[in-house]
Amino acid sequence: MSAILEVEGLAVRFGPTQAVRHAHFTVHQGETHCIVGESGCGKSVTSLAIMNLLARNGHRHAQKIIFAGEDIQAYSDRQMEEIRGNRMAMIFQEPMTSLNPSYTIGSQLTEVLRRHRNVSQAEAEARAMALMARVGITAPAMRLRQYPHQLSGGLRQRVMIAMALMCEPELLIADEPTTALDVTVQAQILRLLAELKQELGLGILLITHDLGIVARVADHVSVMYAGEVIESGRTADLFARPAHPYTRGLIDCVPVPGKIKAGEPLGSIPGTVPVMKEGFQGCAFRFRCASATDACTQDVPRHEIGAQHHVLCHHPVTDKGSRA
Amino acid sequence: MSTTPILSVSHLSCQFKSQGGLFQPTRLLRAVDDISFTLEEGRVLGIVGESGCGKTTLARMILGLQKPSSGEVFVQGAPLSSLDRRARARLIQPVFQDPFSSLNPKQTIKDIISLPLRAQGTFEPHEIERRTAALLERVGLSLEQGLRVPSELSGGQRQRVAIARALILEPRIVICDEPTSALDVSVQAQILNLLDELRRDLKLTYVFISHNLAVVEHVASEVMVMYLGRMVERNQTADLFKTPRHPYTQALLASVLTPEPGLGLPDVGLGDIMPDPAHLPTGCRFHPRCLKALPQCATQEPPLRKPTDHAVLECHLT
Amino acid sequence: MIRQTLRSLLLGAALLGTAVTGAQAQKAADTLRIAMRDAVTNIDPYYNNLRTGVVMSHQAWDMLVYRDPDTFALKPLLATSWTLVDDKTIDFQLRSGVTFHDGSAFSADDVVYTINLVSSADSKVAVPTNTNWIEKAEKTGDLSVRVTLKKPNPAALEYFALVVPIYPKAYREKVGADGYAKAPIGAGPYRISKWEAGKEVTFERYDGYWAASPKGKPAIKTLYVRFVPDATTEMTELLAQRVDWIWNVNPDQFDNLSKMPTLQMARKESMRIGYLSLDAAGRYGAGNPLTNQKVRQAIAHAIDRKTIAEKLVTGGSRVPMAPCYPGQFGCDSTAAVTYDYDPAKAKALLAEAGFPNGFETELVSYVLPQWTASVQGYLQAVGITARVSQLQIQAAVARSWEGKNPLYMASWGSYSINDVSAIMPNFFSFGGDDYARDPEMKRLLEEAGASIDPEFRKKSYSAAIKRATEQAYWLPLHTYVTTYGFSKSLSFTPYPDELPRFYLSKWN
Amino acid sequence: MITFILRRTCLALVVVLTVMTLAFVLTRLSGDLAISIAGPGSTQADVEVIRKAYGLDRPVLVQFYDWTRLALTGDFGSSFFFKDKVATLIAQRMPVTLSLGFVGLALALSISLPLGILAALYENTWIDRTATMLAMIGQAMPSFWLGLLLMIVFGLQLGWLPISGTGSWEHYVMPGIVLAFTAIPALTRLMRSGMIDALSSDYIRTARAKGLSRSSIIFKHALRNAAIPVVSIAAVQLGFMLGGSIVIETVFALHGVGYLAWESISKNDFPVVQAVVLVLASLYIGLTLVSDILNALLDPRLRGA
Amino acid sequence: MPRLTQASFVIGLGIVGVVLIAALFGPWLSGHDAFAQDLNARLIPPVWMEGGSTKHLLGTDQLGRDYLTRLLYGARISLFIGVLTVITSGVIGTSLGVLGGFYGGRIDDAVLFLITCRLSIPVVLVALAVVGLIGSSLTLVVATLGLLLWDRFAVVARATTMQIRSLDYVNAAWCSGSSPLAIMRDEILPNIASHLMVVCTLEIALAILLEASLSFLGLGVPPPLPSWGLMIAEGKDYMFFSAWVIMIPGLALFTLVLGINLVGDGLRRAFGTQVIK
Repeated sequence: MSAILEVEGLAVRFGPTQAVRHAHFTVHQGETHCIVGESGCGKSVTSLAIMNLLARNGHRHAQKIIFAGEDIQAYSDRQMEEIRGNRMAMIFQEPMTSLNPSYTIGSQLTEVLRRHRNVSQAEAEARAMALMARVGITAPAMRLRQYPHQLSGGLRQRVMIAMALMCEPELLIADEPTTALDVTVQAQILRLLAELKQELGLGILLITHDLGIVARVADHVSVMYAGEVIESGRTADLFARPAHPYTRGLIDCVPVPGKIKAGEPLGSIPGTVPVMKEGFQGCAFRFRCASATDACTQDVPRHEIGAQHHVLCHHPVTDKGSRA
Repeated sequence: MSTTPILSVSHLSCQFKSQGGLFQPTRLLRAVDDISFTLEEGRVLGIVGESGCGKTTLARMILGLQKPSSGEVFVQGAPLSSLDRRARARLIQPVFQDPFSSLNPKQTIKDIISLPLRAQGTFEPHEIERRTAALLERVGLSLEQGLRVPSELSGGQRQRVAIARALILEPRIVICDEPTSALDVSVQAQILNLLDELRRDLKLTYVFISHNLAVVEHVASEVMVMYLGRMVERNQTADLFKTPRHPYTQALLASVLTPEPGLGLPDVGLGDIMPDPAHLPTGCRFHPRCLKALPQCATQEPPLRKPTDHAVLECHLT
Repeated sequence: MIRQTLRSLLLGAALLGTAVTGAQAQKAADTLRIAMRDAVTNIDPYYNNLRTGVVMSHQAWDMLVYRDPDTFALKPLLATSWTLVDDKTIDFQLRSGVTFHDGSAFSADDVVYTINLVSSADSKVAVPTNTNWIEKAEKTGDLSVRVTLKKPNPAALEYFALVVPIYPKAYREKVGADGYAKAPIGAGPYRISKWEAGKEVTFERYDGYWAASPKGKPAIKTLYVRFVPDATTEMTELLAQRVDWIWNVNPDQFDNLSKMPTLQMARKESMRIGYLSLDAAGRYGAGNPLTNQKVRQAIAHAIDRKTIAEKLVTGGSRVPMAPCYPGQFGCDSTAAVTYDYDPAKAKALLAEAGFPNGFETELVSYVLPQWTASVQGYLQAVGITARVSQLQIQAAVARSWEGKNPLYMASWGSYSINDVSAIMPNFFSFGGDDYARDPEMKRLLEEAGASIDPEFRKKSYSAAIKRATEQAYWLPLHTYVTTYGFSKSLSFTPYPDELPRFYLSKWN
Repeated sequence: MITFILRRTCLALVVVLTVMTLAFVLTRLSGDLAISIAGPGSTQADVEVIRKAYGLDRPVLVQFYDWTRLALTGDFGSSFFFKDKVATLIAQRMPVTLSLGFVGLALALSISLPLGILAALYENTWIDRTATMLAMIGQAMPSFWLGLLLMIVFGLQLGWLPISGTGSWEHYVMPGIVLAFTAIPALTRLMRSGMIDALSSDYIRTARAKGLSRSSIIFKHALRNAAIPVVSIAAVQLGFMLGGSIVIETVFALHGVGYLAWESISKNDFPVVQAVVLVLASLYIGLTLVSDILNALLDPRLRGA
Repeated sequence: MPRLTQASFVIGLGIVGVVLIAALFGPWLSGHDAFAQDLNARLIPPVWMEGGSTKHLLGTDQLGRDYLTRLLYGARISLFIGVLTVITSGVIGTSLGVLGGFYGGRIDDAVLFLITCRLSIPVVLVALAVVGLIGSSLTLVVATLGLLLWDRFAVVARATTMQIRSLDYVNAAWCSGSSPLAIMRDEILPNIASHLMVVCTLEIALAILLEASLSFLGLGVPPPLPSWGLMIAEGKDYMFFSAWVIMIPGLALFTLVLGINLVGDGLRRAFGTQVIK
């Protein structure tokens, strides 16, 4: 498996607010890499920063963003346009608003193919219908002529996925693709993504806040807190041996049917996520951390605690099976 | 259990006419259709179902925010419609989903919390002051925070304010409509724990609405599953999670993604037909998505059955 | 910034003569472009009550009688001669060889048709008083007509000369009243070639006009009259040389406009007088202060009419002493009790009348706002607070007739009829505008109006003038001066009767 | 769609009826109409004759009933002063007002749309501020004053344009500019905010993620959605412009409906005033109806309703 | 907030403040009576022009009245009309809008119907007709404009109330046992107030412009009251040779309206209000 996307030292700044700080991760071909974190931790900004789709007041800086072997940081707007939707596609959280209400599904699907490939409208439509059938949309010929408002949320997300796949991209970035959907639909969409990954050898970068999703679909996980990747590892590793206090706390917070008896309190993390300003030093989690010491105000060391498993902490938990 | 249930809902229905201009054709939307249940004091009833299943409308009817098209809500045996708004406020209070929209941005936290007391019109100012301060502390907020406005508080803190407001009149029942779904996981746990503590301390009864089955499993003593306005199954929490009888309940449970690596993704197989409350299917409302549907499911409404003492089921399948 | 803008605007105004391009006077096209403010909405002369309408009618229609604009002497026009058979009967001998604009010949039938039509009670004409004193007209020959009056009217021939144009019977009966209003014809020096209600009228010289007419054959081929409602817009048009002739120019601009190299200005005092009527009869409220003679006299002393005439109206405006135009028959200024400007005396009179601190009242007006404001200012100076209601003419007149105008500033033009009967009876014969309601005044005026003996009439009018001024019922303020602005290339003579005669104008 | 149009039309009719009542009541606010019809120089006997002739001696309700009944068939009675059918008068003058309205709207759109789009594309830059400032200046400019200034500059100093009247298309330029000024601020602002909303929407983010070119994103995806409210407001603005052209028509001596109304008001010619109020109101109602239908046609979300 | 927006807001506030002070104290300080005429001192140009005098800084009008004093007095009238009109229309529009938005259903249908009717009425025309038929007076102008200009208040109040009505803090107030009146007063009004403030500024500006238009046509404020519109109307005959008579009141009107609009725009940006048409 080769790396399709390699990000190192990514920082994104909105005015004085530091949304992402020296983030790093690698997505391999045919692998789902999950970025997980609570709201405001910078996970969505990271995905937009890779696509260079940040709002005008957002500033991106990175040591490297290597896509398919090339550093795309220095790419011009024109070069990025060539890649986007073509070799690197994205789907978003809100399928309701992510489709243009004024154009038919068909026109929005074919548009992207005709932009990047020299094909006729008929060819584009044929491809669109084939893909729609593949993502589980019945009667694609009819759907092609419908407008987004005539479709349910689940169908719209399927359309978004089909649209993202029109040009057979190498990397698919999915930003909370199922958050707005019902649980029963969520499972279907996730299954679809997993199947497509297998079939097409896609690299998927999946952004989510839901540890349940992470556990079920990810090959590799990066946990973000306050703009930083504080822990990263193979999924099974990370869930079995969470090293960062935050990762542990997060896992403890999630109620699991049959695991915690009614009446017992859930594990929780006190306090709230801080907003990062420029010049912040030390561990951002120290204000909420039970094991924080004076050392935590210093630059945080990176510990490799296993194959492809590392953590950013002064006091990583390394004892095996310490989960509560 | 021969005592009167604290909350009892009888044949409650709610239909909306889609509104527009003066001459818009009225389309009937059955949000809640003939729902009955009773709830004993101190229990927590979890209501689950997908968006559009009518669970929020049901909550609004119990709170008196929505007038039922038919049926009645009884609180301690008295019909809700016979209570004036102050009496109702003393019995039932809400905690809403979005802590950003449930607090008036122009009022201080203390004013927000004391609103139910002030609305009663019978409390002295110092009494109001005293009880507000006490409750602030109880939900884990400082007196200084009581002088702030909602925008200066975090989501979790706001939800604590909402809980304080709900409890200041010492009501018997609290309706929690997705109280943690707008919060981050780490904060969600704080709020769930607080709610649970308060329930024990104050002998409260909760109706707890959520789409998150794991949360419901954790807090509820019994669970009701709704689909397109109907109650399709109801049971004690443990029983329901152990032996889900309705295909829809089964699908719901199967869809829950617990943070357990290696289990993979479930195949729920419900198809791409979405429930639409404006166009109800004939027969069993779930049949277009049901993998086990029988021929009669498309034509006949399923019967209401009681497989056990506590279980209620509405399905043709046995 | 402001200064620069102002300067550039002024500079622009000063350079008008040279800056304007492509809008030279239409001398070459032989078209006189006229702008007027008061739009005629129905050009049929009997169905509008505006001065503009009278002006139009004299270009396109002929009357039976012609009044010399300089001497006011009555001369034959469509009638070659007339005989006063008795107090109530006039015989007209009509001219032969006259044709209407459609070429049809003028005859007694047209006169009889016209007079009987407009004098009948259900005619709905715009100004019934102009014709309702006529009983009937009878044809006494192909070219002779006898007109019978309801009551003697000493000024009858003046009316026939000014406000009784003759319809072509055959044509008007053929097209009907509405059709006639849309495409009217008469027997005057110009024919109306195009006309749009309230917007514009085009006159073409009528080549079949009879040669010996005192109106003469027009020198200018085409008159193009456009109605421009706004005085400023109208003046802009003149300055930009997009029109050649306007009138009733704001007198304050007279001197400035006179200096423009492309323009010439003229003004002429007219028979119209501005007045202030006072509610002596108590129509507005029985006990109101104006019912007190001393109050009315105080007001007469309070207003500096001479300064108003000289500084505001300008151009030779005078202050009439009697309640009529000084040149009118029977208007004897020597009979009038006079009031000079004397605010001290006015205050004394007010104190005598029991109003040492003045009082509040209302001043209704439709004349130029600055004139109203000046009268208001003078009244304020002696302690009388007058609330101004500056209304449109129609609304003010309506209020006047309802008896709701305690003080009322208005004007009266006597329809250019050179006789006191055209003015005083309107204000002292218990009509809508009569705020004196004095039976003695009514008696004197009726007596004078019913006679055709000049001496008797003069005596009665003098008595009426004496009584009216003594009582200070009605305060004449100033005579009007009509101002005219027109292109340097035009030769135009204004006359005192407010009737511009374009058929007498020519290019220089 | 048909029920939608029917429903809107019914509502429009009820509104028209209400406005009719209002228009009738309005003109009864003044004093005795018969006196004002008679005009200066007539006697009280004349007034009585006129009162009878015009049916003003009948009970007000009967007059209202008759007026409404006839007005619904397009017969507004006769003008007291023009001695002509009111309907004819309005029909004669409507083309002038409509031409003025269309010229004004065309000018307003051709200025405000590019201005609004530019302002949105360069949000919070000097371009945006300049556009906003221009709109603000337009909003603060009293139309009659602007009219006078234009008249001095273009009519008098430069002599480029005719000053008053309706002879040629050139006559509509100055009044059109003044009228356009009344609509430019609102339209610019709407275009700007619509464009900003559209540009910051999720579907534009999708379009960018698809790698579409900048021009395609702006003109195909954003403008289409931002233009919907502008198009519908433009029709409504035309209604406002027609109703607001009185001042401009008076200043520039345009013999349109607005000027007709102004003349009639000053002469208490109430059948005309009533009819003009009613016609302008109906036009406005009609235009909003058109705008709603346009809106529904342009926006697929409403089309299905 | 962007910096220049703040600057323009401050400029607007400054303009309005200056006009306000001028309107309140100016007529006393100018040393002349706004109504005292002097027919011998007519149309004196402003002090900086040839023939101007320091006695009359902005010259005199066609009746020899001090132009500066009349201009300052005119500011008083403009502001008086603007504010009073907006109070009247604000009360009407806000009440209707809040009632309609809050109760919905039939009541809202009625309010919507009233708004539709009101919008279809041509304002200038009807205001002119009313003033023309009844007779001009300051009170009538205020009353007429007040009764005509409530639509935007109603539309904005209705739309914002509808948004807020469905918010959970209103639901919570219901559940707390608050009365409908208390909810409208304590929960809804304070939260739509910022939107209404923006409408206020827009409507004050509009009312001032409309009054000027009516007065310009002679059917607004009756003379001798010096409304700026009336001053332009009275002065326009003189504009070719004494341009200041229309430039001065015109600029004053323009500046005041611009100032109010700048304030409104600043408020709107600060509050993030979308004014619904």
